[in-house]
Amino acid sequence: QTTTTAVTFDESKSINVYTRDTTSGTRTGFMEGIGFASAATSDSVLVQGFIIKDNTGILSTLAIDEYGIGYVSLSSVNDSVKGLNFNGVEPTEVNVINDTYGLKRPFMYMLRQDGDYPNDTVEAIVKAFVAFLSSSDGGDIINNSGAIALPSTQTWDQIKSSHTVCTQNNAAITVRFGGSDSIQKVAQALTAAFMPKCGNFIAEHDHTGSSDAYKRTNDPAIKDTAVGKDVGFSSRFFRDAELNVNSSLRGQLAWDAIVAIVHVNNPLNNVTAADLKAIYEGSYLTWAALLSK
Amino acid sequence: MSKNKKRMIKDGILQGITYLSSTVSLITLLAIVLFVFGRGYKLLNFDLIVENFESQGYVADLFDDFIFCDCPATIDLSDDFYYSEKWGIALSDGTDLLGKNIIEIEYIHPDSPFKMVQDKGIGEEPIILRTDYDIIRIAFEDYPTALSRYGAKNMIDSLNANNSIREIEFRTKGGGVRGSILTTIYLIGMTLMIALPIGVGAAIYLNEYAPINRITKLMRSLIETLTGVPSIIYGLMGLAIFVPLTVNLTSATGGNLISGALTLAVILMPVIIRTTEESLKVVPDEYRQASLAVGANKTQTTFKVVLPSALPGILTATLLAIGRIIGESAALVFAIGTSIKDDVSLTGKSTTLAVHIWAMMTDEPANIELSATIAIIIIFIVVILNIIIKIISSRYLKQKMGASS
Amino acid sequence: MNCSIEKNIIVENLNLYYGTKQALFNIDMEIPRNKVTALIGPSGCGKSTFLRSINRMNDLIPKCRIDGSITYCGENIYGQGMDVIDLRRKVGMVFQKPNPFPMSIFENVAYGLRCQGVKDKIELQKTVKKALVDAALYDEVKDRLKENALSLSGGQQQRLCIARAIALSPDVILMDEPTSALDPIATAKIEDLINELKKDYTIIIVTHNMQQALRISDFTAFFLMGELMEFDETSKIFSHPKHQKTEDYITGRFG
Amino acid sequence: MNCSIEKNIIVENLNLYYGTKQALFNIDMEIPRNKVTALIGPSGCGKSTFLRSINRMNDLIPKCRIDGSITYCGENIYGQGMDVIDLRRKVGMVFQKPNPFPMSIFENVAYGLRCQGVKDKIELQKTVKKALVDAALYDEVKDRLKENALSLSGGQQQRLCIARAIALSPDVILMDEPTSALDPIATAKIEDLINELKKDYTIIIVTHNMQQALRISDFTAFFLMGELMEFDETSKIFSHPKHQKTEDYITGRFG
Amino acid sequence: MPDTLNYYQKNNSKKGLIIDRIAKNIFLSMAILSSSFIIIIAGIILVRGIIPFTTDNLGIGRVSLLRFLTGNTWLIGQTFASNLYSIGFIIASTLFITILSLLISFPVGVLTALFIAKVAPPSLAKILRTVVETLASIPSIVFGLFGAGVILKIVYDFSALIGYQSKGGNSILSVVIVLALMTIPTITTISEVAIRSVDQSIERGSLALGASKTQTNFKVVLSSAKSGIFTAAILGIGRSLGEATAVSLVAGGRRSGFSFDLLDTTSTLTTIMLEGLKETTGIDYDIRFSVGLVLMVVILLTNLLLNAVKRRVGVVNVKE
Amino acid sequence: MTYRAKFEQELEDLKLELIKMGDIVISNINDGLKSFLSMDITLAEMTIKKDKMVNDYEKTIEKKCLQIILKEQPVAKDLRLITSVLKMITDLERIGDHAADISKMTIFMQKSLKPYVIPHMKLMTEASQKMIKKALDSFVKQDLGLANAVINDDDEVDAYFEEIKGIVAEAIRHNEIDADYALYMMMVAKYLERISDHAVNIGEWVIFSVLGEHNHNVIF
Amino acid sequence: MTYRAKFEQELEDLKLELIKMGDIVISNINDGLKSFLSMDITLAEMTIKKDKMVNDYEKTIEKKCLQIILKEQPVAKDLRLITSVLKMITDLERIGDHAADISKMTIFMQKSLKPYVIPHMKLMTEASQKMIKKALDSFVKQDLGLANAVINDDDEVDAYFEEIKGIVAEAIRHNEIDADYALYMMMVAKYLERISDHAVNIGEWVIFSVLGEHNHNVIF
Repeated sequence: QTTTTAVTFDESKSINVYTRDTTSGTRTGFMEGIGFASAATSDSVLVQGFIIKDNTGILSTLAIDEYGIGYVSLSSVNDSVKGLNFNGVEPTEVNVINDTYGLKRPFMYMLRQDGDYPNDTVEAIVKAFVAFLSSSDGGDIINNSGAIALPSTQTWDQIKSSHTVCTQNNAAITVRFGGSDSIQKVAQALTAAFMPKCGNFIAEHDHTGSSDAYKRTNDPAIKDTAVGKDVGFSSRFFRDAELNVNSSLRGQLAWDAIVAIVHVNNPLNNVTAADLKAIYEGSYLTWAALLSK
Repeated sequence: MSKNKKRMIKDGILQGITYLSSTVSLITLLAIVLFVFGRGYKLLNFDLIVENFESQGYVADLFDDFIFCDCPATIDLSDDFYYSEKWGIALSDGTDLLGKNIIEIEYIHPDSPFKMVQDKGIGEEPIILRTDYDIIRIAFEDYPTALSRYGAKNMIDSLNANNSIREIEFRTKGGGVRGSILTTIYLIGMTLMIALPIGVGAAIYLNEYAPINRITKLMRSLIETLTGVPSIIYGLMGLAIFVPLTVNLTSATGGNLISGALTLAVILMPVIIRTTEESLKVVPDEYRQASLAVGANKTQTTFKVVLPSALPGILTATLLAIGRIIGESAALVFAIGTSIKDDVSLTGKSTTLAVHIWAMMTDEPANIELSATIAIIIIFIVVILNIIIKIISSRYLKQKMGASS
Repeated sequence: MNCSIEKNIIVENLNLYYGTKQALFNIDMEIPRNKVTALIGPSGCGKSTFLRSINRMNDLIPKCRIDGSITYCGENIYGQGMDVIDLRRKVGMVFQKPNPFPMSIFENVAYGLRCQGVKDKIELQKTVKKALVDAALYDEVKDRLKENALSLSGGQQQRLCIARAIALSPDVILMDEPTSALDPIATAKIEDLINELKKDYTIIIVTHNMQQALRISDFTAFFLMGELMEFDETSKIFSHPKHQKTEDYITGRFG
Repeated sequence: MNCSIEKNIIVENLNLYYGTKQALFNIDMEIPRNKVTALIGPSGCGKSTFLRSINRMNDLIPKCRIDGSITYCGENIYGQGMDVIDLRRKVGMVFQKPNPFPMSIFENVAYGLRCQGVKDKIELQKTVKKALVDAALYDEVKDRLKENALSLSGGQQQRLCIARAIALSPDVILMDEPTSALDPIATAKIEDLINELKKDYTIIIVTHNMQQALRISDFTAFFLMGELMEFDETSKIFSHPKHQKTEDYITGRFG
Repeated sequence: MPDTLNYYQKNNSKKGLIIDRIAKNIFLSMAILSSSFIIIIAGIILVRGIIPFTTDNLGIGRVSLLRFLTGNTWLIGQTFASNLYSIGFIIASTLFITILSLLISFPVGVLTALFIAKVAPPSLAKILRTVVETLASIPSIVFGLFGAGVILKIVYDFSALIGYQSKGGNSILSVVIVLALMTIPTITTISEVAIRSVDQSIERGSLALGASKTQTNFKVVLSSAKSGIFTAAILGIGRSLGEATAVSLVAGGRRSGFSFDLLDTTSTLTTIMLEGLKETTGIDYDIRFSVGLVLMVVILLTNLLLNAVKRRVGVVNVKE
Repeated sequence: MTYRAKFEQELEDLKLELIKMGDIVISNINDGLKSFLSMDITLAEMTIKKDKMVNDYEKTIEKKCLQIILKEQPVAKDLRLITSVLKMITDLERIGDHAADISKMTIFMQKSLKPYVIPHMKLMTEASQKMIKKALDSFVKQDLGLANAVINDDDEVDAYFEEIKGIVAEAIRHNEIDADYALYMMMVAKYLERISDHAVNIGEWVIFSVLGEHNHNVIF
Repeated sequence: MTYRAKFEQELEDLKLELIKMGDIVISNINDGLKSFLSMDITLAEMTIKKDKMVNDYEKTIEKKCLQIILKEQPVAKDLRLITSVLKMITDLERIGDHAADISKMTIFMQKSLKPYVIPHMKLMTEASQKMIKKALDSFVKQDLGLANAVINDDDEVDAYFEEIKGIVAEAIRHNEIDADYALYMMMVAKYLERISDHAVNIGEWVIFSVLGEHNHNVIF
């Protein structure tokens, strides 16, 4: 297959640049990762004629468009497209964990202020959940969901004794999770795994975007409304405006690698951050410009 | 005669064009159905409809006094299955209804230590591990956890490499659309309860009572304009009016079934009004005059003569409305939300089938297969509805012709 | 509304307007009791409009306004205290196109009674039967009272409509070209029926067919352009019309 | 289809079925040229069905099947080589309800010609004018040929429909109760028109109205239950009918 | 018996009139309720939609209405940090797309309707009618799925064939095709009703004049049904203008520049609204209401225009 | 089943009135001749008065016929029937006139004149009366044979007339009779002959009402 | 504007035929009397033959009237007109018969008889003819005054008859006249008197056709 594709690929074609829209955490992670942070929230710095698609759209279009380039999170990459090495490093979990693969974004969580929960049990469960996140059992679940867990040493079994709330029946307790929808899958898997471990509490997921991680847990205007959350997730580092929360109430639970992808026919295998920036800002307009380099 | 021939050719061409045009619809439907089936047939099974979306997760441990099985399987196992004689369990790779890779339990030997495991949750009850569960992970002491994403072979290998396990996490199959179906049904019922009386009432007013003046004309055009409003804007309206309204009046905390039903009711209003009005218009004026002329009052006339005659039309309106409810997504995303729920309550969030698709499509990564599968279900329901409409109207026609003799 | 025998329908200086358009001009007329009065005239002459003003079916037409009075049983039917529904019960109506309701034959006749609140089954059955007998329809339908009325032939349907009106024991029956949709045989039956009915009812009939007016009516009113040109005994109208216009109309010449 | 003057419409042993139901039985008839032939009979007697079989309008009814032959200009119109469209051009038709197309008066009359492929403007205008003149409508509409035909009165619409048929210079004009929807004055005009037209056309007219048949027709055919009971000169039919059934029907008695 | 009747009559008719009045008022209130929703919707959209133009948007500054309506870049600057919003080019492309899709769907839809109502043998018509009705009730999201999965590929391959490098098929053409496919059933269903309700007598009149079936269909039936057909077109346009999800999957999210290149990416008013709607506050959220407002105005104006045309076309059609 | 019940009734009534009219006419002929032969002026005056009734009947029947034509638009045999009635009553009325004429002659005649009895006169009268009866009978029964018989019977009456004429001429020649009386006698005979002619007319109208033929000419 | 053009035409035709019939009848009376007075058998025979034409006219007009009644359902004055025509032709035909009767008398009379000239006969004939003309004229013009004049003119004719009767009786008494001839003469006079009676009838039918009254009885 590769031989035939090499023949059909026409380097003189211009590069079709696919991107997510400015509300996407993936876009922020990607743009920041390639050193083009201004493009995270602005379309106007991007190359002319870029194409905005959602995650699915980028994947499905790049299965069609031989001359396109886009990016998705590592967990979404499948055989229909070709994932590119970044700065020479292959996008694999191992490489993410050992920090050699540089194009990644963090999965963050944020909690409410202590004592600002609907009740103490909820607070206790939330605390236990955070502890679970850093356990190897939590890590297993994160990895199983396609993200890359941070290294951990302890199992839940080892720390559960300090969370007595989990020994009681919590079936009547609802804990509200929200924030980034990129993390929803992971978060759901985590709560699903944690529920039987902690008295079968009920996890209610309502993920609306990274910026809601802060807003719905700590923004005084919103946190106590119906959309208030007990745990908020963010698929990017918290911004300055969001950092007025005590550091003990926020943290990272995982990494999510972002992979630049091209059509399977594309001879390109490796890109650098500079390449990608050049493509996205419009310095390279054709594949020849990139490949001939 | 050549004039005739010329005309025949012209006629033939024109007629050909109509044939051609109608094939467009046919091809489109075929293509869509093929596409949807092609993508979704794999997941199409009865489980999908009856299963919960949320799976019930379990964490368990082996009983302390377990004994290795060390036994060959008592039945023939498929080549795709991985069997551990040591543990007496066979696993295989599969995908769940959401299209994710999972490890399915295919066979447990009666003597297997996995036959019965000990719940690690609050109770320490024994749980019988059944073949319709799938395993998320098996953790060991000082050995990499076997995760479902690494596949069944890896898990069997890990098991074989260990003599004990720390915990096993498994779950019931999830991903079913039972909850969404339920929501859809609830929503249909509630929406119709709200929209039908109001819509039919408004149609009755406009057709039977309204004076011919500018106000009536205005009302009509206002309702007419409602038809042209994109559903996304209805959604915004639902979010801005009905959600706060229901949150204030009920125990709801956000988008909920009631606000969804209210929003849909508004969307359906023009459809119901127009269809009803059309069927009212068809009711011959003679009936009204005849009724009034025998001294019936207007209300009696409306309810005893006009409405029964317009019933098939109203029924058609209802079924059209049901079709629209089933198909609506954009508005409901805002009015009910996109959380897929198994326990449907009037004041809670949940999704209809169409929103379920939407939710699946906006997942990362999108689950096109399941979306397609649900689309199949929707198309199926829609076809059934259309058939019912046909049957009703033809039945009614027969009745009207007085075929009873 | 108790109606003494001597009183008739008295129309005095009736003017009727549709919006700004005047449709009837200064109609004065006394309609005799238990006679057949035919209203004739060219299309659009106002004869149907006039007929409908007698049981206030014109009320249904928006912007229809009336001047003058129609006195029925001593009461002005356009007066304040007039109960329209009551009036319509006493002044029945049969329309051009047979318009049975899409229900059973029995229910069609019982409809008016039910609307009056009659619930007693035996009473209903008795009244329905009598009405059907009086409308000369009973023998033809007695075995299929439960069948849909729409399965009847046109002529039967029209007689059913007459039965429906009769069932309320009205005083006056208005007929708006009741046979124009029927074939000659069905028409003959209806005409025979009208001849029977006039013993008990005051009948006012609009007809396009002058021979029909001749055959069945005792009095004839000729309308032209909203005016009552002439009103007299039928035989007089058709032998010695007073107005040239009447003569031109009845002899088939015009204008 | 070139039609020599001597030949008529000859109906031989015609049987017509709707599905399994036979609607016409063994009709034999020779319809004379340039005369008005009226078809009368009670509702459902088959007269309209017969009329429609002459220009094959019955073709439009599914499951309608025909036995026997109708020979027009020496050709069996149900034969193999018959061009139905040509036939309908030569055998025009006017319907019960005036049915002008929702276009201008001019276009209504020009329609058939345009369908024939006539494009020459002057020719169109000439033919349209002539047709309107012949249909005694030209004077009434000449100033508003561009107006919608639906703005005409019922009688005018019907004459327009006749003009529409005439424009194709047909040979035969079939009329299916052409005046049953019209008032007496409009009816009289149409009847006068028919009297004029019969000089140039063979006219076959279905009518409910026996007096109309008497007034305008030269020959009358009486149909009963799908059979042709009697066919003779109109004056004979109405003075000395041969069959008791005919007599009963024309004298208003029946059965 | 007459006595009982009189009794009922006295009581019931008076009661009946009161019931009449009550019933009328109930129905009236329902009609008022139904007709008031559009005002409510318009009100909300208006109130929210004018915020970006009337407030300083938390310090970012007011959005210029003129620039908003005429400019050709959606957003210059950063999300949540700029007031330089413009949708002029989007309005243009939206209208362009709508017209193009109507150019396809209208003839195809009407001819299909004609085929079903008049041309096809009854059994085939029945099947096709079911097909069309089914198509009409397929959720737009499924059309979106289909568009993304099939039409994009077709358009991409097609443009490759003609030597044009399309952007993965994301293009005006794809949008037009998807919209056309979606509106065909709408137009067909309504047109078919209109065509079927054409008085048979008119049709027979034409046939009796020696017009062929086809001539009758095209010259008389269609022109008699034109009012209904026009309604179909209006509804079709409405559906085109209002469709969001399906379009967004094939549009390509163009952010700047008027472009009427069929194979270039595009945006419509609805797709721009759909993006980023998860945000709940701030100018970037409110501006979408402004877009919604524009969309409603566009729909309203189109309707007014088309209705005016319909009235004119509906009266007479004269060719001489 | 029969429809147009009212119409049928009207036709029956018409026939009945015609018979009644005929009866009066016949009795008037009788009385007229009796008054002449017996020179009974009182009877003559009564007969003349009774002729008014005949005239009234004529008007009534005429009126009814016209009303039926007006209202019921009769065709075929119904129209023939009414037309023939319309014609027959003219004949009947004329017969009545003749009966009155005979009576008038009784009055005009001077009492002084000597009667000259001819038995044929009585026979002739009887024959005429029979003809009228037969004619009306044939109408009610619509019996062609009877109607034709009436027409043939005319010869008998004509023969009587010739005989009487001969007898009277002879009598004049022999001066056996007053010239005046002879003239009167002749005129009475002529009246009777006329009466039989009218009876023939009635018979002919009966034939018309059945066949539509009048004097062998098809007129309807 | 006038509709029912055909009907109008038919009515006009009908009137025309009636006039034609009347013309023939009048000329027949003339010829009849002439033949009688001059004993011109050839003329008499011709006149009798011409009476056939009158009969034919009667049938034709009768037929037409019935056709019009059948086809056009006339009402009001139209119906009166046709009815009166239907009646008038009977009178005209009868007049024609009398003209023929007079001619027949010429033939029956033996040539041997000696004519007895009475100038009144001629005058009477002229008066009768005038009456007929006037009557028909009044019909065409629908002129009541003229019609009434006809009725009054009858007295003149009657007076002639009485005079003739007196003269003839006197002549018989004085044996100035053959008895046979006298009888014939009287009969001719009677015929003429009858003719004028029929003319009166026609006048009366004209009055009917205008007023619907016949002999002061409203019959339509």
